[in-house]
Order: sequence, then C-alpha cells, then structure tokens
Amino acid sequence: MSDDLKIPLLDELEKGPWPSFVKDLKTLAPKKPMVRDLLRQLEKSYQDKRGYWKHGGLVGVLGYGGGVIGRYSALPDEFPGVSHFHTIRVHQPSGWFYTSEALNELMDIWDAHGSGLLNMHGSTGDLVFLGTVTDELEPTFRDLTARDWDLGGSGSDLRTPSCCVGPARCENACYDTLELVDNLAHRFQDELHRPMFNYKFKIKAAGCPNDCVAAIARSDFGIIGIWKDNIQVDQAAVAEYVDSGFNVKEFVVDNCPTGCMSLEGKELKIDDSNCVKCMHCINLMSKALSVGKERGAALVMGAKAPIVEGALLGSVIIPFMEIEEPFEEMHDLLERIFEFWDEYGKARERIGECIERIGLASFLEQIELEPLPQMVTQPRDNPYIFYEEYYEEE
Amino acid sequence: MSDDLKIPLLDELEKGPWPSFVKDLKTLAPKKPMVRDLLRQLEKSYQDKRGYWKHGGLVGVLGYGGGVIGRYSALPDEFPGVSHFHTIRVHQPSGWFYTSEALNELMDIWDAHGSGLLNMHGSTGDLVFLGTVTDELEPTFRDLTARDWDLGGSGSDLRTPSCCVGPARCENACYDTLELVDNLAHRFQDELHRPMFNYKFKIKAAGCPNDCVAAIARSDFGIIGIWKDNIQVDQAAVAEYVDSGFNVKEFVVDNCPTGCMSLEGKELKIDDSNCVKCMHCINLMSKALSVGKERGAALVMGAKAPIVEGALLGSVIIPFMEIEEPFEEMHDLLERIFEFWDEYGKARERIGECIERIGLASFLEQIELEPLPQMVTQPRDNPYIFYEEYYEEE
Amino acid sequence: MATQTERRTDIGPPHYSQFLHPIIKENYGKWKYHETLKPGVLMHVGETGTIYSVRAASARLITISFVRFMAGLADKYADGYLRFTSRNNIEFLLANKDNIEPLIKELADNGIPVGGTNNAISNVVHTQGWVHCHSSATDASGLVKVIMDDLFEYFGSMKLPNKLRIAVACCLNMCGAVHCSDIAVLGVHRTLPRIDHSTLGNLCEIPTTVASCPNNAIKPTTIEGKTTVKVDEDKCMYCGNCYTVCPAMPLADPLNDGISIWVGGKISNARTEPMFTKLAIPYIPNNPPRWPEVTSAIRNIVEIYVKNAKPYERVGEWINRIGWAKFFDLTGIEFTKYHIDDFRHAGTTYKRSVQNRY
Amino acid sequence: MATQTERRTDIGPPHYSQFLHPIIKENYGKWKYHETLKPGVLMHVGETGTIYSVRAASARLITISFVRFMAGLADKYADGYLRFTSRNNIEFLLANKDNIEPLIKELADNGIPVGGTNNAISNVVHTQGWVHCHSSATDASGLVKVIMDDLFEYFGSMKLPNKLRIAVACCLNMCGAVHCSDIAVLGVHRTLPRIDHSTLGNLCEIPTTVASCPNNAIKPTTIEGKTTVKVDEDKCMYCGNCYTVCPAMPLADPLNDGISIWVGGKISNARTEPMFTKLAIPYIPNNPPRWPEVTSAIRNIVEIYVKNAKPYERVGEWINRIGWAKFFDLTGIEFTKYHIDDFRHAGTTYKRSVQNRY
Ligand code: SRM
Ligand code: SRM
Ligand code: SRM
Ligand code: SRM
Ligand code: SF4
Ligand code: SF4
Ligand code: SF4
Ligand code: SF4
Ligand code: SF4
Ligand code: SF4
Ligand code: SF4
Ligand code: SF4
Repeated sequence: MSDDLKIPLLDELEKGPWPSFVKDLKTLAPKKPMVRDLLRQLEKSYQDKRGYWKHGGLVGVLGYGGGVIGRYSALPDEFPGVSHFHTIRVHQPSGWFYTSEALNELMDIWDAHGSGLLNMHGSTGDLVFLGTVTDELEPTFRDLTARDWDLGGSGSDLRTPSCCVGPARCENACYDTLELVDNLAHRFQDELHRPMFNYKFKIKAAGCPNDCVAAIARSDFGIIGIWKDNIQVDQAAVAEYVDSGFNVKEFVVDNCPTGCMSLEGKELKIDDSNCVKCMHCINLMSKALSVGKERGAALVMGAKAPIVEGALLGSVIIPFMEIEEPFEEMHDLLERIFEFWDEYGKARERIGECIERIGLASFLEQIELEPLPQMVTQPRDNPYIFYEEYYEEE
Repeated sequence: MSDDLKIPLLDELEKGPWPSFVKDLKTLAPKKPMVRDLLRQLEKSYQDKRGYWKHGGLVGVLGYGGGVIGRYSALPDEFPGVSHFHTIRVHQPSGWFYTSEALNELMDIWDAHGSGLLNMHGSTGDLVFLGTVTDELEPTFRDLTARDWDLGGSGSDLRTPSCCVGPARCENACYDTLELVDNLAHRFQDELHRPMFNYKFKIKAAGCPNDCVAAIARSDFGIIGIWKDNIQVDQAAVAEYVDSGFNVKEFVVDNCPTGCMSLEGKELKIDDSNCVKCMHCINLMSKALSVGKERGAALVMGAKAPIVEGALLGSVIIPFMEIEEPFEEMHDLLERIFEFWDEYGKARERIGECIERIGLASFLEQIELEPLPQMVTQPRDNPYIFYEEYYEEE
Repeated sequence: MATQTERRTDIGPPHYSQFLHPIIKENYGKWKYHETLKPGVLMHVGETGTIYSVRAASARLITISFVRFMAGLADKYADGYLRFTSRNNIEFLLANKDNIEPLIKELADNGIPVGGTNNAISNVVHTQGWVHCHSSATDASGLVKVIMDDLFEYFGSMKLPNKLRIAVACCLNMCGAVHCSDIAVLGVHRTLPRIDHSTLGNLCEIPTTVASCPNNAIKPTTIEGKTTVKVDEDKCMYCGNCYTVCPAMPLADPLNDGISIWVGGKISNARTEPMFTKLAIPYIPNNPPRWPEVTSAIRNIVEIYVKNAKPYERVGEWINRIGWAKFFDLTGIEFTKYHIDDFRHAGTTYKRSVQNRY
Repeated sequence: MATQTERRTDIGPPHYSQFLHPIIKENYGKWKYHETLKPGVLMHVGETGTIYSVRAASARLITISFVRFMAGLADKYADGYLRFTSRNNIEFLLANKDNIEPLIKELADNGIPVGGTNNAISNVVHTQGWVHCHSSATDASGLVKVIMDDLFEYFGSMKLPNKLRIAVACCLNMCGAVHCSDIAVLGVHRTLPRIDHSTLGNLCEIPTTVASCPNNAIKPTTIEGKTTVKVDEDKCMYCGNCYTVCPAMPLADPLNDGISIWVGGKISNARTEPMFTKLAIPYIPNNPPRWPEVTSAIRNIVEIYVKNAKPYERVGEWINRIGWAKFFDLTGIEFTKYHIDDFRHAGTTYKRSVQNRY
C-alpha cells in the first residue's frame, strides 16, 4: 500500500531540523487511507500550486449549528480518501492543560472515528480534529460527550473562548483567566453552539498586558489583566540585579515608555501615577518587581482580521473592572452587548466594525457605560459634533 | 454726528490693555459713515448675538474673477452706510515688508475709495481692504495698479501665496522664500486672477521646519526649507552655552526626538544620519548650531481646514528638492499638478481631498514622481493591494 | 481719465526688495544668529551688520489712521522700514539700537504693547466674525480683544514653557489657524439650517447643495410644489457647508450659537510633528461683549499648562506626556461623549492598547 | 447503544482543574517569580513549590501517534502533566528538576527541539493552507516547516534582541495572527475572481455577494439570461471575501497566487503599544516545496534586525526608531507604490510632517 505513496515534493519537507508534519503523517498513512490520500492530494497541490478543496458545506451534529466545518475534495475520484474531510472543533480546557490520560482518551476517540490527524490547537484555540466523514460526526460527538468533551464554536456564534496560562503558572496574572473563561464558556453554551449572531464573536482572556493570548488582536471581546495601584518593588532584589551586572538603567529605566522610573544608586524609584502598566520593567526584573495588589482587567473590544473594513485592534471600553467570581458583572455586560449587536449589527459585520459605524460614544450609551478619556488616544480633532442639548425659545 | 453713536456694548471693548479696535474705529467714525454704521450694526450683533450680513454676492473688477468679496448688510435700511461693504484683497509683498512711504500711499488710496478699515493682514496673507461699494471697485483697482499694486486671490483660484521672513531676517532660511513666492505669484498671474480651478489653491513657503507661515497646516502646496547634510556646529559656542549655565543636556539633548545628540563634556555630538531636522536644537542654540549647507525644501501638499472631509495637514510629496532660480522645476511641477487636478478633481474638492480619494501612489504616478518611504509614516498595514503586474499563461 | 488701453492688469505684487532696509539687503541670506534682547525685541546679527526688530501688537482690524501712525513711527525710528508678521504683529526694523527704548515708549504711550517673542503668547490669528462675515457663529475681533486683555501679561513676558499660539475662528470654515493651535476658540452653530423653501429653488443649485454636506444629510425634495431640499436631523452636525453654497440655508441661531475650545495643536516640526487641535470644551454660550466664561476657561488652561509643563513643552506635547485623562483631571473640564470622535477616521482615535494611567 | 434521551449536549469543556499538576494547584495564583534556566526551560517559583516547564516544538499539524508519544513522555517525566501554549508548543510540567535533561534528550532523539522562550523565535502561528482550506493562496504547514528549518538556530537559543513572532496565513482572512506579528507571511491572490456564471445564481445570494466586497467592486448583472454578478476590474483588490460567501467566485490562480511579507507588528503592551504588521514585500511567487525566496527574504530581515536593533527592541520598535526609509535601505527591499496605503484610512499614513532622515 504505502509503496505507491509517491510524494517527491512533500518528501523534501522531511528534511531539516524542525519537526516534519510529512514525516509524522507518513507514519499514519499505511493505516489510514484518509491520510494517504490527503498526502497525495497535497502533493498535487504542491505540483500545481493550488488547493483542491471545495467550498465547505453545511454539516454538523444534531441540535448544534457550530463546531463542524464541512470539507470535500474537489477531486474525489482521484482522492477518494478525502472526498469527505470534515473538521471537528473540540472545546479545549482552559489554558490548554491536559493529562496524558485525557489525551490518550481523546486520541482513541479520534482514531476510531477520523483520520487521526489534528491541530493542537487551532488559531482560535480549539482542539481541531481534521478529517472525518459526515456519518462519523454524530458517533464522534457521542464519544466525546461521554468523556465530558464538547464541541467548540464555528459560524456566526460565540467562538471557543481561550486564555493564557494565567494564575496556573504565571506570577503576572491579575485575575483568574482560566476560571473566567471556563465560566463564560459554560454560561454561554447556547450562544456557542447555536449560531444566532450577526457574525462570529471571539473572547480571549489574558492575565496581564503582555497579552500572551493576543486578546487585543484576535478577539471581539478581550479581557486583559491590569492593576490600579503601585508596582510592588522588592528593593533588596533590585540591588541584586544591579550587583549581578544587569544594566537596570539601560535595559529597564531607559525603556520605560513614560520615563517614570529612575535608578538612584541601587534603589528603583517609580512614579506610579505616570506608569501605564506596560509590563516592561516587571518582565525584565521578575524577581524584584511585580504587578500591584488592586487587580482587575481592562476590557477591549472589536479586534479582528482585515476582512471587510480593515483589521482592527481591540479598543478600550472599560479601563478597569474587577474580575471576581461569580463574574455576574461580566455576564450582564456581555448580555447588553449581545442585545446591542442584535439590534444594531448587520449580517456579517463584526462587532468592531459595528462600533466603528455606530460610533464608540453611541455604543457606550447603548450598553450603559460612561465615556472616559482612557477610551481614546485623544479627543476629537474635527468639529463635526452632533450636539444634542440645545436651548429653546421660551 | 458722532454723539448719536450709541454703542454701549462695544464701548466695553475699549477697556483693557490690548489694542482696541473699537477705540481705533471710533476715531474714524466721525469722518466715515461706513465706519459709523459698521459699528452700529456690530453693536446690534453684540446685542442680538448674531451677524447681520447677507450671503456674499459676485462683484469684481473687469477681467478678474477674484480679489473682491461682495458683502451686503442684511439691514440696509437701518445701516445704510454698510449696505455695500465689499472687501478688496490686495496682494501683499513677499514677507509683508513695507516702507512708510508705500503704506502711506496705500492708505491714501483706501481713504479715497473705501471705509478706511483694513486687516493687516488676512489669514491667507493679503492686505485686506474692508468695506467699499461696487462703484468704487474699479477706481480703487486703477489707483492700486497705478502704484504697482495688484489684487490677490479669492474664489476657486490660486490664492495669494505667502512666505515667512526667510533670508530677509532669519538665519534658518534654507532657501529664498521671498523670491520664490514673488516669482510664483508673477508666473501664475492668470491662475491667480481668473478662477478656473476646482476650488481654492493656496501656496505657502516657510524657510525651515519651524514653519513660521503655517505651510503644513494652511496651504494646498507648502514649501518647507530643509537641509540634507549635517547641522553646522560651532563647538566653541557650544562650550559658551554650557559655561553660561544653560542646561544643554536637559533642554537640548534630552528633547531631541530621535535621541541622536549627546553632550560629552562641553562637546556636542550629533549623529546626523538620525537627525530628522526638527530644528529644536538649532532653535535653542542659535549661536552654536545652524542648518546644514546642502539646502533645499520639502514639498508638502493638501493641507486644509475641516470642510468637507475633515482637516488635513500637508503630506510630503517630495522629501527634498533644490530651490534655485529660475525655479523652473517648481513651475513644471505646479503645472503637472494643475493638469492632474483639472482631470481628476471634482468641483469644490480641495486637492488634498482629491489626493486622498485617488490615493497618494496614483497621484504620484500621475504627476510623475517616484514613491519614496519618506512620504509615509509607515507602509500599508492592510492587504488590499491593487496588484497591477501579473503573469499570463504562455 | 484712464482709458481702457491704459488699464494695467496682472502685474502681481511689487517686488519686496524695494521695501527692505539696507542692512537687510546687505545681509540677505547671510544672517549668523539672533538673540532676543527683551520681550518683543530681536537682534539679528548678519555678516556685515545687525538689525533690531521691535515687535508691536496690533488689533489687525485697524484703520488708515493707525497705519499712518505706525508709518510715522517707522520714519522716526526705523528709517521708514517695517513689516508685518504672520501673526499680524508689526515689526519695526531698526539699524540703531538706541532707538529701541524711545520707540517702545512712544508705542506704550499710545497704548500699543511690545512683545510676543519667544516663550510668549503672541497675537491671535483670527477672522472676520460679525464684523464682516455672513457665516459667523460669534465675533472674532471682540473675542481676541478680551482674550488678550486677560492674558496680557503673557504677551509682554517670556515666562511660558514655550510659545503658546492662540487662534480664533468664527465658524467651521476655520479661516483662522484653529485646527493647529495650542489653544483655539471656534464659533459653532448647534442647530439645523433654517431652510427658506420659498427662495431655495431659485437661489441654489440643488445638486451642489446636496453634495456640499459632509454627512449626506441633505436630500432633494418638493414642498408646496417648489423644488427644495430637506435635512436629516440625525445626520446634520451643523457644519454650515450647505450655507456656504446655498444662501437659503442659514444657520445663525442667537440662542444656540456659541463657542467651543480646543487645545494641543501645533505647526512647527520642533521636537514633535505638527498636531491637530483637540476638543476641550464642546460649548460655551456667546456672552458678548466680554465673553467672561471663555476668557476664564482659557486662563484656566494656560495657568495649568504653565504650572505643569516642562521647559520647551508646547501645550500638546505636555498633554501627550501626562495623558488626556490627567489633562481633564487637572483642568476640571468634563469629559463627555462629544469628546469621542465620530467622523471619518474616528476609529483611529480609539484607545487600542491597555497602556493607561489610573 | 446510546439512545436519544441519553444524548449529552451543552456540557462545555471539562474543567481545567482536573488537568493541573498538584504543584500548580497548590501555587495557583501564588507564583512569585520565574527564571529561564536555559532555552526552552522555565522555572516558576511559587509560595510552596517550584514547577519546571520544558517547551517542545510541534508541527501543529500532527497525528494521534505524535500525541500519544508526547503523552508517554509526560507520563515518564512529568507525572502525566502537560499543556500546549498559545503558539502550539508543548510544555511538559515537571516537579523534578532532574528530569529536565533526560526529557530533552529523549525529545531530541525523536527530532523534537526544545526552545522558544525569551528572546527566541517561537513556533509559527499558522493556518490550514492547501491541507484543508478552500481559500488558500499557498500552503501553511509547508511554509512553516521551511521557515523554521531555516531559522532553527533562533528557536533553541535566546540571542535575539527580544521575542520575534512569526505568523503565516494562507489568505486575507488571516486566520493566523498575521496582522500583528514581527514578521508575517501572507498568501495572496492577485487576479480577479473567476466567476462561474452558470452556477452563481443558484449557489449564491446575489445581495449578500454584492455586499461582501470591501470595495464595492461587485454589481449584479444578467448574462445569457442568468442572474449573476460582474466584478469591476479597477476596484477589485483580490481579497477573496466574495468567494467566502459565494463558491462560484474562486480566486485560485496557480500562476499568480503567492506570498507577501509583512513586518513590525506586535501584540504585547510592553514598552510600546500593540502595532499592526506593515507591508515589506508585496509579492513572491509560490515555489513549493521549499519556497527558497521566502525563507531567504525572512532570514535577511531577521539578520538585519539582529545586527541593528538594541536589546529588547521588537522588530517594529527597531524600525520605528530608525525610520522606514532606513529599513528599506538596510534590507535592500524595494519601496514601491504598493507600499503606500490606499484603503479607508490611507491618509493617516501619509507623512504629515517634514521630520525625515536623508
Ligand atoms: C481552523 C482555523 C485556522 C487554523 O488552522 O487554526 C480557521 C479556519 C478557517 N477560517 Fe478562520 N480559522 C481559524 C481562526 C481564525 C482567526 C484567529 C483567531 O481566532 O484567533 C482569525 C482572525 C481573527 C478574527 O476573528 O478576525 C480568523 C479569521 C477568519 C475570517 C475573517 C473574519 C474577519 O472578520 O475578518 C474568515 C472568513 C469568514 O469568517 O467567513 C475565516 C474563515 C475560515 C474558514 C472557515 C474558511 C471560510 O472561508 O469559510 C476556515 C476553515 C478552514 C478549514 O477548512 O479548516 N477565518 N480565523 C482557525 C480556527 C480553529 C479553532 O477553532 O481553533
Ligand atoms: C478674510 C479671511 C479671514 C480673515 O479674516 O483673514 C477669510 C474669509 C472668508 N473665508 Fe476663508 N478667509 C481667509 C482665510 C482662510 C484660511 C486661512 C489661510 O488661508 O491660511 C482658511 C483655512 C485654510 C484652508 O484654506 O483650508 C480658510 C478657509 C475657508 C473655507 C473652508 C475651506 C475648506 O476647504 O475647508 C471657506 C469656505 C469656502 O471656501 O467656501 C472659506 C470662506 C471664506 C469666506 C469667503 C466666506 C464664505 O463662506 O464664502 C469669508 C469671507 C469673509 C468676508 O466677507 O470677509 N474660508 N479661509 C481670510 C482671507 C484673507 C486673505 O486673503 O488674506
Ligand atoms: C516673524 C515670524 C515670521 C514671519 O515671517 O512673520 C517668526 C519669526 C521667528 N520665528 Fe517663528 N515666526 C513667526 C511665526 C511662527 C509660526 C506661525 C504661527 O504662529 O502661526 C510658528 C508655528 C507655530 C506653531 O508651531 O504652532 C512659528 C514657530 C517657530 C518656532 C517653533 C517653536 C516650537 O518650539 O514649536 C521657532 C523656534 C523658537 O522659537 O525657538 C521660531 C523661531 C522664530 C525666529 C526665532 C526665527 C529667527 O531665527 O529669526 C523668529 C523670531 C521668533 C520669535 O518671535 O520668538 N518660530 N513661528 C512670525 C512671527 C509671528 C508673531 O508675530 O508672533
Ligand atoms: C506560554 C505562553 C502563554 C500560554 O498561555 O500559552 C507565554 C508565557 C510567558 N510569556 Fe508570553 N507567553 C505566550 C505567548 C505570548 C504571546 C502571544 C503570541 O506570541 O502569539 C505574546 C504577545 C507577542 C507579541 O507581542 O507579539 C507574549 C508576549 C510576552 C511578553 C512581551 C514581550 C515584549 O517585550 O513584547 C513577555 C515578557 C517577556 O518575555 O519578558 C511574556 C512573558 C511570558 C512569561 C515569561 C510569563 C511568565 O512570567 O511566566 C512566560 C514565559 C515566556 C517565554 O516563553 O519566554 N510574554 N507571549 C505563550 C507561549 C507561546 C509560545 O509557545 O511561544
Ligand atoms: S498574559 Fe500575562 S499573566 Fe498571562 S501568561 Fe502572559 S505574562 Fe502571564
Ligand atoms: S510598567 Fe512600564 S510604564 Fe510602568 S514603570 Fe514599568 S516600564 Fe514604566
Ligand atoms: S520658518 Fe524658519 S526660516 Fe522662516 S522665519 Fe521661521 S525660523 Fe526663519
Ligand atoms: S534638529 Fe532635531 S532631530 Fe536633529 S539633532 Fe537637532 S533636536 Fe535632534
Ligand atoms: S471662519 Fe467662517 S465666519 Fe469666520 S471669516 Fe471664515 S468663513 Fe467667515
Ligand atoms: S449644516 Fe452641514 S451637516 Fe448640516 S445639512 Fe448643512 S452641510 Fe449637512
Ligand atoms: S487564512 Fe484563509 S486559506 Fe488559510 S485557513 Fe484561514 S480562511 Fe483558509
Ligand atoms: S475579491 Fe474582494 S475586492 Fe475582488 S470582487 Fe471579490 S470581494 Fe471584491
């Protein structure tokens, strides 16, 4: 069987020191005709410099509108193994933590029902099972749920939220990213599985402004940890950094964006009223500096890739919010946002585009938030003001 | 006569230390009914909190389309002195230089034909004669031209170009602002007097990046002096600044936007390859530092006030150009620009708006200039590229 | 009488060279450096001579008497040479240093201050206002007078962190340099154009009128058989551009016209790049003749700037350093929904990072 | 067999806590600091214990065999605990420091490198490409492989000025984090959608299709009696959004599809605010299997960055400091009209000051 797997171009990708997906896939090819034909079709793509997939179709599991991406080969006769090659998005656990036991169980399920190929993980965060046929969708789902796994999002629904490792393994975490994301995923199950939004809605939670999960760039609703009070400084540890020969002045102080730090001898002074919580100093001096004690998160909304109106970064809608169980304030806020979107959004318009179209100030009004200078880089510079209050003749 | 000039509100503007236009105008009121009625109508405006001028009408001198702004009182019966109150824009000399003799002559002309009120100068730069009647336009023009004065621009024409004091009294001038502007005014007389553009077109010439004539903010075509080589440093003079107690480090070095300077003892080092010619250091140390020797100008286009598409600052279309008599390169460039505008512009669309609509790259192509990275703050960040070259099947 | 054939046209302005002081002619393009001898007095040293400039204020809206008086002073102290600056001050060009003080004294005796150099508030760039323009939402000359009366101390001294440029414009056309000033005063209309349906069809071209609106608020319509236009209330932001092209759409409204205050613009490339002015106070009612709410609002901003800025920081540079939140905090100005941009590029002003002060 | 009533739905993901190593559970939210012991090895010190993370690379497109092998290693060295990172690396969570080297060795023996921490190039965020997506203009997994083969030395070392994040996306949908990466590789179509007029009317909703175009290039039309659409050649910039909503408008074109390279984006708020990635190279033809022009273009940028940037400067921070002109100069990349933005907010990227280097 495998000796007729002639993929000379792909073979080139077995070379070199970086892990080779071709090598890995080839190990599975003898057992899995799907994998074999995937490699063969891919080889053809490499030859012809084009993909050979048809535009996805609507497939799924009963009662869910999301979680499965239909995929069919454009050349089913040539590559029957991939005539159906659907994707199942499995909702990963917060922080992408697993035990070997859990992984082995998952692999057993996927071995039984699919190609045995997968992405760990997809860009949104899901555990992506790549390649199965329509008939196997429901059985796979059954086995997954039996083991406490559920599907993630796809289509115009709440997408699988994801978060950074946060308090599980990071001293910078300003709130519990893992618990929040787990909570939101469970609180909004309906929105996750049954597309009823105008378009996709992504949530990402980062524990601090380092934003290790790209919340400000890749989520419609981003929660980014932050603190309000002063950076905690252990001056003895600062002195150790200085003594160790680490150039605190050049590397730390001089790189502070607001210039609010100074090194006096071996003592580090911070004018916290001017600190913009950029994290740089804390990053470089993990042992001496840590985030403040009054912790919470900034909420940013509207990030997305370019299609349609151009890429957007998230923009601040709440500069600081306490993030505490049972996260009711967050639930309420999200509900107000979904309501707003339902009323004002257009089909296939991301919420960031909708906010830009409606205007941030109107959006804030609709979801009942106060305008604050922290939400803008600068006040308007054009005089086109929609005055709403005026005097009337008595 | 003047005892019936009851203007209690305006009288309040005689108080205070700043020169009072009311005081000044009152001296003329007894002689000039136009001034008297102007004050009376203005008093009414102050009472009622609104202006009393009609929308301007089309008046002018023979063969000219610009230079005069028609103005009529909305209350001609109440204020007959200002029933006509047109403005004549007189083209100022480069740099607003005068002799007392020239001024007195001008005042005599204005005394003979108008209200005797004027602005020195209008925001665009003209000597603005405020207030005369239609019948006096031609006689005023005759007397002006007899004394070598001509009208400035108004309407959709080339507006009166203006320039900073430049080489006439400033050590920073990188080219001859006065001569250039005088030359352009004469070269483009037709464009100046006979509106045939889509909209107004303003030229302003500043001798260096201090831009004392606001070229980057208030001209469709701005010429801003700049140099290419190194700042000229007189180290002995630097040392004198240091010795004088002037804090060169704090005030000069630390304010350099690129951090390309350093003070070593009393010696000032400049990494000119990183200097962005901001002028700050030269401004503060006039005796020690001066602009380089390879001088010319950067050309910026498109500045304007907000109406219609929002305010614009000028943007660089040529980072560096030598500005030498007979200024032919500049003439050619302006002609290409006028041609472009004629073809691509819309009525009442400023050229800056037109460039934004067409795209800077297309504009450059049309007027035959090379795209350069100095023309942008950054390359595009969106992937919506209009690829023009592609391969065709052989 | 001049006949048609004698009529001179297209002669352009007189060549400036005939108006230049001989010292200036000689040192044209050969200046070495300058010094500010005292507020309002500059000394420019050239290769072969020195010229002293004495900068005197002017109301800009002036009379032939005023100009003749100034010309007289020029004759007396400056060999007859003077110039005007880009901010409407008058500069006497003196060869003789000893003439400086007598000139200043005679100016002072006639109520004309000298100053505006270096770290001062110079003259206010401004516009026509109720004095000559049909568009105005406020007066300009009066505002300048009361503002400079109030800030007078800063014209004749040089105690600010840097130059502070004030501009006034009486409507959104912004004939003053309002969009790039340290502090700007802008007259604003705040209610819909009052359409004169009876004359509009005759006076105005409908397509031009419709096209004039930056926000597409104007639509053609027919009222009582007459072709006219209507304005969409929700889309109009009172800019007045329709009125500029169509006299039948005036915006003046004594009750609601007034003033907005803007801050933090600059033109020079010194240190930072040129910047637009940003909204500080959306609306203050017109209160002539002395607009006390306006002058005190400006003084408040100036004083807080003086107190908090570092040497050589312009207003906008200072605000950028401390952050806008702090600016609103220090000045006590309220931040409102009006401050959040909602025009074309509004999104580019949204805060797209979590770098903030608390 | 499960009956309908037993069917479980809406259970959401399993709670993460069951997958946490006991040391992590105890120190949850109580970490004090971390150190990077060597490339790929982190030590996090908590109040009551220390956990060691060993970060191993992964192709992301993997098989059940690979995962099982990794699970086996976790059992052997990490009490069965592991996690995946936001950039698709695998982190083994070790209680026992002594297990670090044996684990690294066994990984190495199986061709799996350890690294990606601190000032390294970590794994490449990427997408499906020809492996699974209908939209792709290039492959993703192959590109990642050849790029990381080429830059391998920077994964296992920490000799860069700062982190350097690379992303690959196979079309303008940018499922990878292409819009905010230090270096990004983006698959591009460059020719018009090839409309299948015979099926379009059946397959696609015309209004949705028309509305999908960011540049209003699509208009409804009728061809040979069939309702379909036409595309305005001058307005189409090959984004592919029409194809996303309408299968009858494919863009794939083997001759002209290819790759663009982007630089200078970042996500973190460290020092500077997050930034978008900017265009460096508009087009490189697809040249599978090893895309040599792409790898050498990236290596060129990386090497020049390494040589010129100051410690802790990200790519975009470095370019902002030296200026874009210098970037093009140093890298020898040609600046073309394509680099000048012409979309919505293009004007905001025009250089509106004369501050420039020469
Ligand atoms: C699988 C995945 C790429 C991957 O290899 O990881 C993916 C794959 C697809 N994405 Fe995506 N997107 C994936 C993460 C993203 C991300 C990144 C993220 O979520 O952080 C983005 C950019 C961020 C954003 O949301 O803007 C992204 C932006 C898009 C877009 C553009 C949306 C926009 O508003 O600009 C589309 C087009 C669309 O929605 O119709 C799209 C559409 C698609 C489709 C469904 C193709 C289509 O045109 O319908 C792709 C299916 C490929 C397939 O057959 O497997 N995908 N997509 C990612 C989801 C896996 C997961 O669930 O974990
Ligand atoms: C007289 C002057 C104000 C002054 O007090 O100095 C002035 C007065 C008028 N300007 Fe202006 N503009 C004057 C300099 C400016 C400037 C400043 C400059 O040139 O540096 C600007 C802003 C810069 C610019 O060009 O964008 C300016 C931007 C406008 C605009 C808005 C144009 C735009 O594209 O945004 C209009 C409206 C229009 O053109 O229809 C306008 C229109 C007007 C009109 C003609 C009113 C109108 O709606 O038709 C005003 C006539 C008033 C009158 O009756 O006297 N004026 N106008 C200035 C000309 C004097 C001179 O020739 O020296
Ligand atoms: C006379 C005048 C030019 C003219 O042709 O009329 C002029 C003359 C000088 N300017 Fe200016 N500037 C003049 C308007 C301007 C303007 C335009 C404006 O205000 O509308 C600007 C741009 C303002 C802005 O950025 O908003 C301007 C920005 C500067 C700067 C930059 C200041 C800064 O740090 O941002 C300098 C440098 C300095 O002062 O050290 C400067 C420096 C100078 C020097 C020192 C140049 C020299 O070496 O002679 C001159 C005396 C300065 C002084 O007043 O302190 N000049 N200068 C203008 C006087 C206006 C007035 O009456 O007050
Ligand atoms: C494990 C992971 C989070 C997770 O939940 O998976 C993580 C973990 C840490 N990040 Fe991160 N970051 C992780 C993705 C990111 C991302 C997201 C991305 O790359 O897509 C970013 C934003 C990147 C950007 O700005 O474009 C990110 C920007 C940072 C930064 C800011 C660096 C900077 O100066 O701009 C730091 C600070 C530092 O490294 O000193 C940081 C620091 C850290 C620390 C030191 C935090 C800590 O104290 O534990 C962790 C080890 C860092 C390391 O790898 O050197 N982490 N980190 C992610 C590892 C990805 C990988 O496999 O390489
Ligand atoms: S975002 Fe902050 S809290 Fe989360 S892993 Fe990164 S550094 Fe830690
Ligand atoms: S967190 Fe950033 S802004 Fe704050 S002190 Fe540290 S380096 Fe400066
Ligand atoms: S712009 Fe430059 S050259 Fe002109 S007056 Fe100002 S400082 Fe002098
Ligand atoms: S001109 Fe500006 S950028 Fe150049 S050295 Fe002087 S302060 Fe620095
Ligand atoms: S700003 Fe407006 S009101 Fe004032 S002069 Fe200009 S056009 Fe007239
Ligand atoms: S005032 Fe401005 S916004 Fe209102 S209708 Fe007229 S042009 Fe349009
Ligand atoms: S980037 Fe484009 S081609 Fe690649 S997976 Fe996403 S939608 Fe498909
Ligand atoms: S490829 Fe993009 S720009 Fe071209 S027609 Fe389709 S949607 Fe419009």
